Amino acid sequence: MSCDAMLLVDALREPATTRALDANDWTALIAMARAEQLIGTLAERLKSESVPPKVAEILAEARINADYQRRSALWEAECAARALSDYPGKVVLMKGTAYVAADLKAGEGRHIGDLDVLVAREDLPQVEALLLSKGGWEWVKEDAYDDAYYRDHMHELPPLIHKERDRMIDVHHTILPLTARPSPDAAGMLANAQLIDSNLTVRAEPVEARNRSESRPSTSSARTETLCVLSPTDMVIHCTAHMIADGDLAGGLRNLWDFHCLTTQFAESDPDFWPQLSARAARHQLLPAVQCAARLSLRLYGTTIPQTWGRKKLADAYFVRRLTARDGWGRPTRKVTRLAFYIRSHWLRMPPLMLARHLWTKWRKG
Amino acid sequence: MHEFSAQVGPAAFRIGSQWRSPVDQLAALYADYPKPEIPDFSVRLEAVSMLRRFIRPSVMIEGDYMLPDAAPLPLAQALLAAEMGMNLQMALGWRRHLLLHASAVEKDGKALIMTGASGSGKSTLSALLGQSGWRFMGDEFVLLDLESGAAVPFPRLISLKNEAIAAMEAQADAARFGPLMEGTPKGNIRHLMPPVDAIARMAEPAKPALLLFPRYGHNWAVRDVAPGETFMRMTQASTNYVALGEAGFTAMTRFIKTTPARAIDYQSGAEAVSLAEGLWEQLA
Amino acid sequence: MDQDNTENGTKTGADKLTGPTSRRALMLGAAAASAVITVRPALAQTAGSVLNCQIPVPGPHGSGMNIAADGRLVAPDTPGSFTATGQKYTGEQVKAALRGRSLPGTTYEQNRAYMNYIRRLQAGQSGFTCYASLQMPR
Amino acid sequence: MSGAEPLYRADTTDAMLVEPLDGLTLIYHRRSGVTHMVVEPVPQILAAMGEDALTLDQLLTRLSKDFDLGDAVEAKAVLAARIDELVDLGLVDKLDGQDA
Repeated sequence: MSCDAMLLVDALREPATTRALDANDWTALIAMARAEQLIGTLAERLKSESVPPKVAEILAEARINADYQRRSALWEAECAARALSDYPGKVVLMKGTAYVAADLKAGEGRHIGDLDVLVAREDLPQVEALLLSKGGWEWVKEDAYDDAYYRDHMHELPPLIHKERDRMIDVHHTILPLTARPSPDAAGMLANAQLIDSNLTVRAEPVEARNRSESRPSTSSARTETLCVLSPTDMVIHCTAHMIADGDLAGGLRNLWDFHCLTTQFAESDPDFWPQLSARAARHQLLPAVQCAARLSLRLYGTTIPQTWGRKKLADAYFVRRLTARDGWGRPTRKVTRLAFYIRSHWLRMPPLMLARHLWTKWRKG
Repeated sequence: MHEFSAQVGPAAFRIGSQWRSPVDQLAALYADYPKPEIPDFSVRLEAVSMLRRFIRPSVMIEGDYMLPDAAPLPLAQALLAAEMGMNLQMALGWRRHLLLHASAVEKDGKALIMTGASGSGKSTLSALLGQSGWRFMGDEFVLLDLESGAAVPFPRLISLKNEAIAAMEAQADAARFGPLMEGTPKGNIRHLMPPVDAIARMAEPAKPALLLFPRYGHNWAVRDVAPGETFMRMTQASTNYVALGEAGFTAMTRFIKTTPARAIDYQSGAEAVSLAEGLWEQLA
Repeated sequence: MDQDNTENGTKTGADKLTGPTSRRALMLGAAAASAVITVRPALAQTAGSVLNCQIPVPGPHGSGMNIAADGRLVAPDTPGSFTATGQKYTGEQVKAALRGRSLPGTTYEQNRAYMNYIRRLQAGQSGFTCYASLQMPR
Repeated sequence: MSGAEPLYRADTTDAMLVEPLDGLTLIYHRRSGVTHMVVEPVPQILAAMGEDALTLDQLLTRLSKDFDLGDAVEAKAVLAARIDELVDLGLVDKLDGQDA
């Protein structure tokens, strides 16, 4: 039995590697894939592989569940669109919901949790008010500290939950905490965001802020096609920011799989994709992060990346150790590595004094 | 990690435990069940902390699918923890059938399905009927085939609570009982192995023929249940109805439309058995 | 068009060629009474949201009427029936009553009649949504 | 746009599975994956709407061909409430009105 999640990485990269697996390997692979929330993705990848009957049943089940998540995510987006139909600015879907709404490969079988949207920072109060009054969302928690913390330092509103549907929405105004050292150009991302029904093109043409009452498609009033997604380069940059420059790499294998699928698909449709990604990432102060993600994606998933980006860095090995820290029971392993990345994630988010204050307040509240 | 695995109906589980004793208990109680090659679900019984593995050991339930805020149980109740862990995998992860939180017994290829709140007696009733001429199909979940609508058995260990323990001790073979666990969050619990025949025939489905909503502790009564109420109650008794989408809707409406439903109130197990058998004669 | 056909309204209502004389009255209900119950995922239904609702006995559709032992609404002078004032019971009280406790302030027989009334609630009647939400198995 | 009345249009018929069940009607809405249990007059409203975009008054006229709606003012108020409910659930779309 393999001792870490390279088993899962191999199966995703090259489905044919699963032909050599015995019953114990399969058991481990399934437990890992569930723990990393990649079981639906694995099911899509192994669709045309011949697998043991029991595995076929498990993967078919994972597809049913992925369908359910996809349906719920799109519906949630549509409900948000309806609540925000009087808001004239762009509402940009992000992460999993965006991938399925735009019908991208990264969305196939993907686990989708909360709804994430991006809006202009100055419009947050208006968007918040519409979601609360028209949409039926409410605050998850009434807590002055957390509230003030979110509003002052984070890149999103405190989370809202829908009264009836029990689903959360995160409204972002940029892609990283305001305290983080890189400052991505959120206004630029919004400007380049594209309507979902326009085919995603790398050379994003800015879409005019729509006058919703006139440009709305005649077949429906508030379907997901009135929503936007980020331009291809920005979508990849957001995926990276989320993974490398912000998080503690929890869910890292899934985020890296998103990176792999997005870059591969976009580069196939536009040979200039990588240079544009490079330029765009530099503008958002995230080029080192994007290059790091690309190297990891090459190393784990065999992504084709520009040759000049592929030079190994010493730190990459630590990222790989962290990304694959999972045993055959789906348990997290490598506690020290995990802790190091956890501290790193807080370090990246906040200046040291604020980090100390944050941890102190959290600790006091127990 | 000590390991154990068993197949219950269509679902196979493996259980990993940091202690040996729960695995030994499980192995004894699941002796009649087949061993799977590849399990559908993994459940882990883990110490709350390194220290708590030895001092006042406390069992955390972990697994492929989990709910937040699960409370740990003392090691003496590890068997219950394992059962809860397996139930949770089914409730949260199973998508191959429409899953009903219900008990069931079979006769002549037809299934009597019983559902109700905790304490309604649906589990005890299925165990009692399983000792008196019916084939026991399961006391916790009934799985409806999405294509055919047939009820597929899930005959896991019968989980007897409080007064039901003595009632069944009077009826079943003493060798088929697990240890008595006192003072669990659900009161006293003792597991009972289903009859050998129930386990041997666990791949054999049955056509749903009668749905009962039993309620323990009330005067003898039988009430009609309107299909609308039945529908609402069954959707709330199914943890995967919504996730199954259209297939779930089709299976559920077919089940409601073709299966007569009654609510029954009863004061004793014997009363409930005769009520159920009377309605079966009349309706099934 | 006869009354028995009403449930097929979705499929046939618009196609029926019915003259003004045979038009039946459409049961419109009150503007404030919801005509829709939506099925929620069983696990997402937290105890908190379940226990905050209330059920009036009887609802506005039965005000001034008595409740028979089997829960039907009957004329106030019906023998063996119980008066009811539209008293509201919380989801928690009804849930306890479903488990065998009595609704607060009721006699044994009265409690059974009231509970039978609640069980008979139909979609669109005040309290039905609350009652439906109590049907969670655990 | 001042005098424009909103138009309503039900989701297409193949977007829903409809199952009458003893006086109630179950509706499975494919796009949302949500099941609704509805009572009269909801199924009748959806049937009358068909796939057309209608104002409230047009809907009222269609319904009154098949049904006795009683007091017209009261009927319109109830209908408006039901339609709002269906819009909230996503079974009916509210379209911007057109100046006729």
